[in-house]
Amino acid sequence: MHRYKFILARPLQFLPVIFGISVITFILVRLIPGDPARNILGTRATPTALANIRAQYGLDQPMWLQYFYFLKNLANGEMGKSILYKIDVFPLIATRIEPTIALVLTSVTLSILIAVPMSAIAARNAGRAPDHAVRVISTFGIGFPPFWLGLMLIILFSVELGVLPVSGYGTTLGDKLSHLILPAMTVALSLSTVLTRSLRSAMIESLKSDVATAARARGMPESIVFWRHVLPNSLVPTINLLAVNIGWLIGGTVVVESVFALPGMGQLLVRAIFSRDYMVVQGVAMTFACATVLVNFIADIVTVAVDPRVKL
Amino acid sequence: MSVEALAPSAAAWRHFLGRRLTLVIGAGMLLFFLLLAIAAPLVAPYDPILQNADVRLQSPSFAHLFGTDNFGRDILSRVIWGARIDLQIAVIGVIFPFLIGTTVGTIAGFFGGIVDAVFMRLVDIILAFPFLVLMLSIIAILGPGLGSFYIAMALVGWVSYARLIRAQMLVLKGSDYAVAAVSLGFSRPRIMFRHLLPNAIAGSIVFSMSDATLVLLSGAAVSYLGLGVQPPLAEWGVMVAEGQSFITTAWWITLFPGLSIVCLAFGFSMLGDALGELLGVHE
Amino acid sequence: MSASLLSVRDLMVKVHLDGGVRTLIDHVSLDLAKGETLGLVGESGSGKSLLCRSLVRLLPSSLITIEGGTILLEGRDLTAASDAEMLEVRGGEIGMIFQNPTSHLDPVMRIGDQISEGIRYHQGLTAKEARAAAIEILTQIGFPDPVRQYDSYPHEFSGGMRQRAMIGVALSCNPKILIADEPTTALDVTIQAQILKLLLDIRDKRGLSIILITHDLGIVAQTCDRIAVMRNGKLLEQGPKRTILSRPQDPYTINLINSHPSMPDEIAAAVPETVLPVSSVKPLLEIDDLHVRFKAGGSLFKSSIKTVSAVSGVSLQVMPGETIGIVGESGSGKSTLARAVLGLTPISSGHVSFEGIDLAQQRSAGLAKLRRETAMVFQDPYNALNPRLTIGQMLAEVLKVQGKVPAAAIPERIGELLDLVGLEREFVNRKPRSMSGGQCQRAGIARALAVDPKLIIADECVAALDVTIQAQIIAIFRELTAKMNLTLMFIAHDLAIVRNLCERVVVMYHGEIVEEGRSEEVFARPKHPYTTALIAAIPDIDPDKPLLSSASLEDELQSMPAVPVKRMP
Amino acid sequence: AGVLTIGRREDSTTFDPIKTAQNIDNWVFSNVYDVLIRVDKTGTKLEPGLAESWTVSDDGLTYVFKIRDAKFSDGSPLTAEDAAFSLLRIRDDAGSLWSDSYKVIDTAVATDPHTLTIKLKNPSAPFLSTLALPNASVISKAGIESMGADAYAEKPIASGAFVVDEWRRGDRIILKKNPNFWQADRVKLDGVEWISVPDDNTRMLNVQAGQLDAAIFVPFSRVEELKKDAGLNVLIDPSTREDHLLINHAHGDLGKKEVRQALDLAIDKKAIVDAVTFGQGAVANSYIPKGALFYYADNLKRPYDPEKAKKLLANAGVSNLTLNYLIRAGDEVDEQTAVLVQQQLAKAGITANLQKVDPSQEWDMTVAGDYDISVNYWTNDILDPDQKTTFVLGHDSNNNYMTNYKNDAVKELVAKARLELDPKKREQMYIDLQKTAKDDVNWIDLYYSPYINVARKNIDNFYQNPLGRFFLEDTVKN
Ligand SMILES: Nc1ncnc2c1ncn2[C@@H]1O[C@H](COP(=O)(O)OP(=O)(O)OP(=O)(O)O)[C@@H](O)[C@H]1O
Ligand SMILES: Nc1ncnc2c1ncn2[C@@H]1O[C@H](COP(=O)(O)OP(=O)(O)OP(=O)(O)O)[C@@H](O)[C@H]1O
Ligand SMILES: [Mg+2]
Ligand SMILES: [Mg+2]
Repeated sequence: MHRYKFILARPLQFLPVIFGISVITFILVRLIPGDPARNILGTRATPTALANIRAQYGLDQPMWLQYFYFLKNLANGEMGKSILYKIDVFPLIATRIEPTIALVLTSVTLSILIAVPMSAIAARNAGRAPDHAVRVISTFGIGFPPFWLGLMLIILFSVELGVLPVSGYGTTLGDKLSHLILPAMTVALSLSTVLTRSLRSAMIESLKSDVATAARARGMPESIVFWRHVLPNSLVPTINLLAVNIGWLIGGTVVVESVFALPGMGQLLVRAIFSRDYMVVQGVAMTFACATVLVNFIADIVTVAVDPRVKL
Repeated sequence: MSVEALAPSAAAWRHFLGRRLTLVIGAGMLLFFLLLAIAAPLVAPYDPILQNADVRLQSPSFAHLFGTDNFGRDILSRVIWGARIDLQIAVIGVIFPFLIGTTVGTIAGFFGGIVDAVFMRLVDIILAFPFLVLMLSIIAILGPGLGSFYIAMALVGWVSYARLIRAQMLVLKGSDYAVAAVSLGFSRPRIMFRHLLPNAIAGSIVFSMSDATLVLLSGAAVSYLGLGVQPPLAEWGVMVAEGQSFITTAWWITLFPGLSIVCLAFGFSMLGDALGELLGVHE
Repeated sequence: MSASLLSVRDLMVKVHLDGGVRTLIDHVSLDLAKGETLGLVGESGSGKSLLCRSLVRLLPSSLITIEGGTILLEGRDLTAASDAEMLEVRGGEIGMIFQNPTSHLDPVMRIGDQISEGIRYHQGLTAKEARAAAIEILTQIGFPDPVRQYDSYPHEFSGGMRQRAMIGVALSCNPKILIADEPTTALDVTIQAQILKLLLDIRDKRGLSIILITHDLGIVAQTCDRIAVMRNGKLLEQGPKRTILSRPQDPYTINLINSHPSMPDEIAAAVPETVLPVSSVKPLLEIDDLHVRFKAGGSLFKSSIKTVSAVSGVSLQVMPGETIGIVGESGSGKSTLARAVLGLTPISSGHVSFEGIDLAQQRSAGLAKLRRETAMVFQDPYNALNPRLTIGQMLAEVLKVQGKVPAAAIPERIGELLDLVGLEREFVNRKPRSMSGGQCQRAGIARALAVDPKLIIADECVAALDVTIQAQIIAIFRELTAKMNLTLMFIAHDLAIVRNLCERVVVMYHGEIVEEGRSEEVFARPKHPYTTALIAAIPDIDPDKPLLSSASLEDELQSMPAVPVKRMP
Repeated sequence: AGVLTIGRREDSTTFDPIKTAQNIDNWVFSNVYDVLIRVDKTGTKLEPGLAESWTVSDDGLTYVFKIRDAKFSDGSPLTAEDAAFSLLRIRDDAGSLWSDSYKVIDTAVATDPHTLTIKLKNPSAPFLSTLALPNASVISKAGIESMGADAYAEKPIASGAFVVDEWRRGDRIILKKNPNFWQADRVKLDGVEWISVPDDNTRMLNVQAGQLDAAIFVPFSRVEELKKDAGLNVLIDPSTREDHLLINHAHGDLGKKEVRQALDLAIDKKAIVDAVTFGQGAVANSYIPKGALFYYADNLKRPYDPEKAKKLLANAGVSNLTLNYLIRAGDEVDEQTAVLVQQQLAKAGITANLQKVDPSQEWDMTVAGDYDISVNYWTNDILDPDQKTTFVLGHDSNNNYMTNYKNDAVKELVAKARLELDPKKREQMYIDLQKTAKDDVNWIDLYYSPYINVARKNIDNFYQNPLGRFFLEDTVKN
């Protein structure tokens, strides 16, 4: 099983990435003009109140010292205290992480469920009407801004048809799923088109490949050629594309989260950025980064599992 | 092999259409928007920022083909003027990442070793870095507006190109003609940029077409968060975002700019497909 | 032939392109009897593969269609058969072995499954029965450990084993006719001999009919009953092997036979020893105990980083004006040696000096000199040329960078170079994609000559070409060395070519030089058993000299690993 | 009976009343905590809360409160001790955002369990009003000491109409009826859920689809449409919100009174009310909001007159006035106003360059005086005008609300008005202040706007007083 040996080695490569991200976020958020203390005090800010807050969160310390404390906290498994919410960042993130993960997972599943049949139809009819239809639909899926699409879905499915909840997140599993369908669909409508395009061209390529010819030459009917040879051989490039997109998705769910009022990390992040809640921005960025790294790691494992030739 | 000078058969004709049609549609669409952008002052029926309290929120009519918004501004005129900004967003938002990514990818792929390792870790970091944090931070640091948006796109967008080009370079630098170029005593920059890069770049060119769409959508997302272009400029993403308040009462405010984004995206993706076929690239 | 199993009449295949219609197969008629082996020869692009693909209606593109003629398989016309019927014919009646097993085997499916897939589909067996049957086939085609190898993936096999697996896949459906499309082109001679022998064995055991496509007349001479010669989509002539070989009718066939490298070549024998290695002359190139090692695999957690010794302890002296051949099987380190000599691959230890300058000690000076005075011709003509540059641009660039010719004279010089390699002047504006392999190879040689070098290293520069073109290229080299006092290192794994061209031969095996000497001597009295095996494995065009005749050779092959090429970590 | 679900933009940040200054928190506090003194429904009068009654000494320095029999949600009695503790905590705690407002308290002691005695350092007319601030809510001393401030801030022990049952951060706060509330029989609802739905459209659609009972922050643009929905009631309650255009007096010509007056004349407030608030607002003529204590209805209204504005500018010797107009990004109303004002100013020959920046930074830039003009708004926390007046005209720490407005006579009057205990005299002082401010154009009053909420037809008595307090104890879900 030494093809999977990279599983052991890879985490070491993550460290510099995570470290780099911690430095960049730390510096970046502090470069943003705007003062967290003034922000939470609002119009009633007085100099003493400002000084009070700054002292409480160590914002009056020099930058390097703040970073040092940040690392020290991190080593203790803490990420500091939110200025806005006045609680520790870790538990705060913990309360917000589930909806985001659930959204990403549902969206990805939905995208795959849409992309595979769509691309199969397109590839097997390459150059003919169904192929063109898939292409046009794809462009529509990717061309409309998600917040607009989301609203249209709400109006259609929740207000007009009344079959799905408008927004929010439930408590029971079934409830959660029904709340996730529309947001996931919004994401999937654009994500699946990216996947479809990639899968389609891989499949077309693969349908013309020697592997497919060889299978036909031994009398395999087109369906076997497709599902047993063409599809598996088309997956590898798409897996990587999917991984990159999931990474992108993890960091970019905010629009969908806010349209559908999902209490996830994206919303937390945006509010934290707008109120200069440094610790929370750092915490969320690090969490997103770790998740992205993890997704890529999983994609690598899947790639190795799908394609026996790949060595990492 | 006798070449029979025949009128193209049905099969060949179909093939021609299948292949060139995408090119014609794609290039045609982009050309249309380009002309629209250039001729905006001539073709737009009204001043795009002129407010007119008398005609607020009017549905499409002959006077205002696409209706008016809550200030009584003509949507059609705003869509036409918007083409200027959105084309600019798509082009500039892609060109800088393209140039940076291509250069980095070429260097990393060609030199390999420590240079490559450093650049690729950087790529990893940026890929793992939540795009939104970067985007919002940069916009917050530099102030909302197109400049900040372009800078943010350039800082993030280059990684896709760098990865594409690097992968190609890794393959190409081992190719016989690269070794041949070394053996002929060509300098490194010459080998990199004259011999390898032109062969490596096709995939990136094709990708840049779909990237243009992504850039447009990122712009729209930024507008949704209220950090889009400075008012009262007309930009499609901002128009859709602003028109949201009227989505159930005045659908035309969002629909037309929205459709414009879709059409532009469609043009880019068609052109991308066509280029892909012409250049022999598969995504 | 009496009972014709397959009978093709007036087959027409055309391609519809933007510009018009081209005929690819032009009124071809053929017959194949039961148990017969038909050799289909012809130059590249003559339509051999297309003809065979038409038989099973697997044309490479929807633009290529069968436009006339009949294909009768046991009386049934395949051109009129339904798609469903064709599914039965493919694999079940006619099996295909493809030239390039690497691309035709599914890389993500186990070898055994690829074989049993056909069995299950055509014979309706259960998964378990099919597995047993597949293992049986694996045994038949000479896999030493079929039960284990059933679960291997193609990339875990050597080229030879992959080709065997490909044969296994074709056999899985138990066909009556086997079409083998250049099944050995990618393999080196020793392996080629094994595969051909396997095919013949299977034919005898199963009573198969075989259509063997090749451009090597030697192979045909050794294996076939009848020969058909194709050119430009037309069947030039066909008939029993001996008739064709001894009394060819068509001028093309005559040319083909005459240019076969196994034919003793008068000119080669007549080559006068132009430069006598007099002791006073200093060697142009001196290689002393050269080692090149590559890292193979190895990771953070693997303590032992394995290395592959591609070249181990090679010492060689090359005199000015000499033509030296380097032979050896695939993977024996020939290319690596060439690249190391030219400073294109780092040297692990040892010395290379060119005209007295040691590359290790005076690296920059040495490299600068090498770049100006040596040139290399690459194995793969297409990949060695930048696809984006025209031949003219390419040559102009070399001339400009080298700076030996004044800028004004460059166009003139380009013309001369093209003349020299026998390309017409209009090729200045052509790009590699629009040129044939032979033309590309000539362009590659022209590029090497543009450097105006003292030493040219030609790395297997004819391996990918068909014999007629091979002969032309060798003629060019012969002319050039004679005219320009060039020193030539000619790398090949094909001894026959080297025998024709070179004065001196160096035989490499596993990175070492196992034998070295004057050509006639080495060929007449090979000392090392490996050299003997190499020579014996050349398929002779004389059908009476049977393939792999000597029993001792069989032993020799057995004692060697099937394919020593890839030493996987 | 039933649980009322209310959609709002954002989730709360904390339940520790002294650690927040955001409406989003305060509006929930009002129904979870109780205060000593409440503001009535009209937002103009104080009424007893936990303090049943109170007396003020003649020198205005000593206040004695009689604390009523009330209990905390855990059943423990609420005493004067708790009240004293709460006031001292907001004054002294390091985490308190409000300490400055309560520095006037010298001592606060529980003379007995039902008597709270407060001594002030100096007389203060607005003092009683500040006790109505939700941030000065009475918290359980025993509770916070045993739980610790952090846990308390998560799920407080309080004495309001409802108790925090569950807080799903980012999503909703679930409140249930507090049986120990001293007015428990007044409460009809079983519970309340404050649900965060950031997107305006989604929030409205939720109510329209019947998935929420009510929603607050209805955009102006949606009012007409929602009114047409037979299932909904659009609730327009007066507020103390006043939108104004800040002018940076320290920047060049803006220091000249004529120039500021010209600006005021050049801005058509009615047009803004029409286009931006869709007629929901009312043109403002004073910094004190209409309906609030001491509002001077007859204050000068400068009519829209771009020509006169031009003349004024010419008289002041100012030509080609170019202004940097700072806008808060993401605030739709702000952006719309800017677009409109820009066009209006242009008519008077004034160029406004719009500069949109992120809200937090906008705030910083305004404080730093890094702007020429910028729209801002204020909502009163307490009913007394002193707080706002001090910030805006009293030469307080923020340079008169970032305008750098300087008028020493005004400054003195503000200080005097704070100490004046006679309501009649006080009113006259504030009228004078309003007149002077208008004449000086400390800023430009734009419009007053109401709170706009929406509720389904089966919801009764869902309203806000002008200070933002929801009276959920009276709300009924049928
Ligand atoms: N997909 C295609 N489209 C157009 N022309 C094609 C296509 N495939 C093959 N041809 C043409 O058909 C002719 C016959 O090709 P074929 O592959 O049969 O040659 P071959 O004799 O097998 O050559 P080789 O020895 O190189 O394999 C060639 O001229 C080739 O250019
Ligand atoms: N870059 C490399 N990294 C690792 N191993 C290599 C590399 N290049 C060559 N090798 C190994 O070195 C050995 C010699 O290779 P080389 O290419 O010199 O053989 P060759 O004699 O030219 O073979 P062929 O006839 O197939 O061209 C082979 O085992 C090969 O796998
Ligand atoms: Mg062929
Ligand atoms: Mg080689």
